[in-house]
Amino acid sequence: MDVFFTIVIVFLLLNIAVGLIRVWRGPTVADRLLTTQLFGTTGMAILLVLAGYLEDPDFLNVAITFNVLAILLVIGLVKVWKKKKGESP
Amino acid sequence: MTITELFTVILLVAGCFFFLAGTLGVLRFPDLFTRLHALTKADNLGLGFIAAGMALHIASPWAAIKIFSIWLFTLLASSTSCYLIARFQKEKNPPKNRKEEG
Amino acid sequence: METYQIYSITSGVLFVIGMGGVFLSKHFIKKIIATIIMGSGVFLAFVSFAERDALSFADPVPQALVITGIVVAVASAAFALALARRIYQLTGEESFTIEK
Amino acid sequence: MSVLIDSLLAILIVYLALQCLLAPRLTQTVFLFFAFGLALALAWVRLGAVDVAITEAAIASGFLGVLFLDALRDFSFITSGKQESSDAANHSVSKKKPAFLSLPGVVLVLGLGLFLLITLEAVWKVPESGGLTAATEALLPESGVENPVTAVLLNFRAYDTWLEMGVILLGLLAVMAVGGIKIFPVHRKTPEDPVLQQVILFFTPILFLFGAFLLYFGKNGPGGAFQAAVLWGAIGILLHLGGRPVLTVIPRWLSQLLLIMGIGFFLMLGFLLLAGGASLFEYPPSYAGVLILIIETLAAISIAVTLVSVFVHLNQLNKEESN
Amino acid sequence: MTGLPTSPLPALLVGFPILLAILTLFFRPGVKALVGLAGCLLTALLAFIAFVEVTQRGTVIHTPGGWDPPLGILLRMDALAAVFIGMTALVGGFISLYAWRYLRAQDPATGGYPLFWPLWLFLWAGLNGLFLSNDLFNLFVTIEVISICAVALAVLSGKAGALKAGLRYLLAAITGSMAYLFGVALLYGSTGTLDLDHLGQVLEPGTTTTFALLVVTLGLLIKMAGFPFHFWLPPAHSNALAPVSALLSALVVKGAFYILLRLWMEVFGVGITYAAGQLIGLAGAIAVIWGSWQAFMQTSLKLLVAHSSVAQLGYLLMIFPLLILPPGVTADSADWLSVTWTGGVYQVISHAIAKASFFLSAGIVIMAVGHDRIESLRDLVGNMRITSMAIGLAGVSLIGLPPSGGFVGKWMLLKGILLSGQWWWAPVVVAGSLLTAGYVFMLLRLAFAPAREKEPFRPVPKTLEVVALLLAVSSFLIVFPADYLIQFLENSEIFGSGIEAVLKGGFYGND
Repeated sequence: MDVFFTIVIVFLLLNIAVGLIRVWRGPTVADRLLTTQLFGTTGMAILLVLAGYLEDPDFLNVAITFNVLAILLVIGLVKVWKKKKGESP
Repeated sequence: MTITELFTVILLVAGCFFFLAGTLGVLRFPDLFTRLHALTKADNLGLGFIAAGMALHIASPWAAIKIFSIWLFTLLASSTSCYLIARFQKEKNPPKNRKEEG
Repeated sequence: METYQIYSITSGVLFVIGMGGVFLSKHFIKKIIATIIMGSGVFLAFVSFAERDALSFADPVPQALVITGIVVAVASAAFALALARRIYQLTGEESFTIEK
Repeated sequence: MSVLIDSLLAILIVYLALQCLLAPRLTQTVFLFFAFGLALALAWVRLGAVDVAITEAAIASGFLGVLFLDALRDFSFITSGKQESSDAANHSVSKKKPAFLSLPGVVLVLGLGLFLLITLEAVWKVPESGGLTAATEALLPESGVENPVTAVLLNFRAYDTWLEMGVILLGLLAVMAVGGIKIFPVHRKTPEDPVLQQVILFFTPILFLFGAFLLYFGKNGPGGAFQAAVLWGAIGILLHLGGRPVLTVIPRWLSQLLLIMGIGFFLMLGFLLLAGGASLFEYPPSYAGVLILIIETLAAISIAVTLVSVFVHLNQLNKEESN
Repeated sequence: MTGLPTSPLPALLVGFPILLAILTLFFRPGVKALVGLAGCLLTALLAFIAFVEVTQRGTVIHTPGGWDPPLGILLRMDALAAVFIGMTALVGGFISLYAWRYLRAQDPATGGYPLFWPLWLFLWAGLNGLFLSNDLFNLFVTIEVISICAVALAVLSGKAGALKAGLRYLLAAITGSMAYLFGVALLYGSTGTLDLDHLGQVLEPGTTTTFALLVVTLGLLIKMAGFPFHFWLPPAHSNALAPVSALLSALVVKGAFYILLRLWMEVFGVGITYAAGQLIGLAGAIAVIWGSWQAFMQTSLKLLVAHSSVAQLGYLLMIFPLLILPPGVTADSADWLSVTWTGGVYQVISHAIAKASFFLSAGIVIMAVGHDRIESLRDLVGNMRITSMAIGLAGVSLIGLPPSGGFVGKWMLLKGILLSGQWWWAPVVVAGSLLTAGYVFMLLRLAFAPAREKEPFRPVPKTLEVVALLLAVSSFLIVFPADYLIQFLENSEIFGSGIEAVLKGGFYGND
């Protein structure tokens, strides 16, 4: 089972790495912003699998912390976006 | 291999498949909006499968609640940020179907 | 190669990247982030040694030090950010001007 | 096999750190910084440091991330959708003439490369020591808590932690010293959009409960005052962003009391112990557990209020809004 | 560390100022200054009591939490710590008095920069904590407390120039702390201890030790504005309010020097080579010449004084090469060791007092004439007798003319240089003094020169002038207890392991 989990984690990490090619190539800024998106979801998946792999459910708390604070970041982003929308054409 | 483990493996593999699909979409799709679509939908589904698999593996109700809430929160955060990125892009650079080079 | 060695090597790389970033980046925000990266390198070194010295649990002393260190680094970064924003508010400058 | 995980993760961390500093746009830098924080948290988890991972997620990535995001309202945001547009690039490493191609730049980069080699050799050759694991393990039963990290933070090295609370308070004082700040903002006149309000209302109890969970289980499992404080602080920040600046509701003396409660109680306890002939922070063993829990609770409230105040103050340092 | 008497004083020296700092937060601005001043004077009194305690009982220790090192933290007040704490109390007490009057005069509307008081009390606690700490990581926390307070105080005026200088200072300080902490991480990784005494015993020579020594020294050099890293100091010190400038150059930079001295003497016995010592000495020598020359070239009064700080800090770096025995010299014949390091400590004290007085006087002059061009000193003697006297006396102490405190410090340094046979440092000391004489006499010449145009000197509170003068006079008065102080330092068992390392020939390191 451990070997299987390891393969899954490596696969997910490779997923991120391959996804980063898009971030690197662009072409638009928004494409680059996808990093966070990619990392957010895949990172959570990795954390979940790691929690099982290391047999320690405490790791779930890390994922929850990230998650609940992600909302803070998203709302912060809304604010930034609103502000900038108001001033730039 | 017990039956639980079998299910875990199946669920995780399914999750990985969706993650792969999402990543391929991000790489191959022609413009931002389709890429966003691939990333958000496929990855969240993939996460759902992986969450289910891990909930089965850890097999404690407390952990299952946590895992479920992790999935829920990720859905919320990623859909909101997907929406924001899309809206941002739409303001700056409206979609011109399949014209942008990749 | 042991697990901890991979991360302690990474810690060295991060430390140098951060240090270079503080000197070479121009924008205030980047300089501040560079200090955080430098700090992350330092903390990674501590925690990698904690993993190496694990018995029934990983060495808690470096972990505690790192928690303290992260908080201290964040407090300094917040202060630096306040300074940077205030400078921008007053003068519109986003980086140190070339002449000292 | 697990070497593969670690190497991949390590490469990812280094790549993100580099990209973070080299990205031509500030927005990218900040977003890559979140990604960097997440990757780092994965590394902490791999190293078995759950407490550190939660702290990283909460304080370094969450709180600091929000501060950086908020700072994006200043400075140059993305002004066009095109890739290397000219205007935002003049304050970062632009494609045309990178800073590291000038002569001093070359010397600096070469010097850094050399420094990197020396660093790596030194890090590679660190001798084995055994650390303080055994010492902690032996004394853990006397500390009053079960989580060894909490035991070190709040008992064995309580003096450091107490000073650290001072540093957080100082962070706020320092931010206030920068100037340009009206003490507390008033309520916004225009209400924020309803969706945002709903999200905030939904998350407030979750943040509170999860913070309390981390605080209480910090005694036995990972988590503790600092992590809980960020989650509680997040409530205040959310409400502030939603147009409800909570700190104005509280009378001034009370908010000041909340600010200093943690460090103040800790110190008064220390002085009491000192007066009783013990050392500073030398808790009577039978009360250690209870005292640590009280200290952590008060500290978490204090730190939460401090973090909210720091955010509120920084939030006001905005060029356009002040004019 | 068993056997040494314990005392609650070390804990009080850190706890008490912080208690007062958080108390001051509750008061309205005007009252805050009074409470803050009272707190500062009480803290100074406490420091004085602690100093007397050490002279009576010898080294005292305190273990917060009751846990012995290496798991716990040890606070140790030995003669060196006591002398530094005493110095902080003396200079800090005078500066507090000055600040109380000065800030009220500068900014009557808001009650005189009310944030000054909590920040300064926190800074004081941080300094005391640093001098007392015997733990590598605790030292990091204290230097962070000090840096944040120092930068916050430096930007208190809120002007754009001060803010920019402050950000530069803060970034340099964070970089320095992180470099220091990286060294600490490697030391902990290789020895499993953070306690200085313990570390001095178990540290083995090797690549890691040498590198840790390098980054720790680098970090501390950045913090104390050692030669290649001095760039942040002049703008930060010259843009701050006068009492803050005095605090920054008299006390704050000395904190990093104190750690450097402690670490090189106590811990790094095995890692230091002769060449490393020469290198750091060279940095000091360049700082002395370059800083003095820059000071000589300045046209603004506060920048002049700030550059002079760079130079005076250079002298402190020059004691390090002397503490390392050259190859082939046995420790028995190294009779210059104690004269060198006690001379260094003496130089720290006399510079702290003289520089504080200098900055305070500069603040008075600027207050009186409204700008800080050096030309403003014209006809100072005719208008402000007390301040001109303070500038003169402080200047003489900075140059190192007898019978000032600066003379004793520099003379001891010179004696150490000549006894050690490292004669090549001697011309630097002399040249530095000559250059210092150059700019001090330039100022004095202007002070005696008749006024060119009638620039009115606005009246300045007498308290300010008296405080500056008292400090200047103290820089001469400290000559009288010099013998006693030096004996106090020499007789105490500080640097036990360091001296032992010398006796074992360990200071050669691995060559």
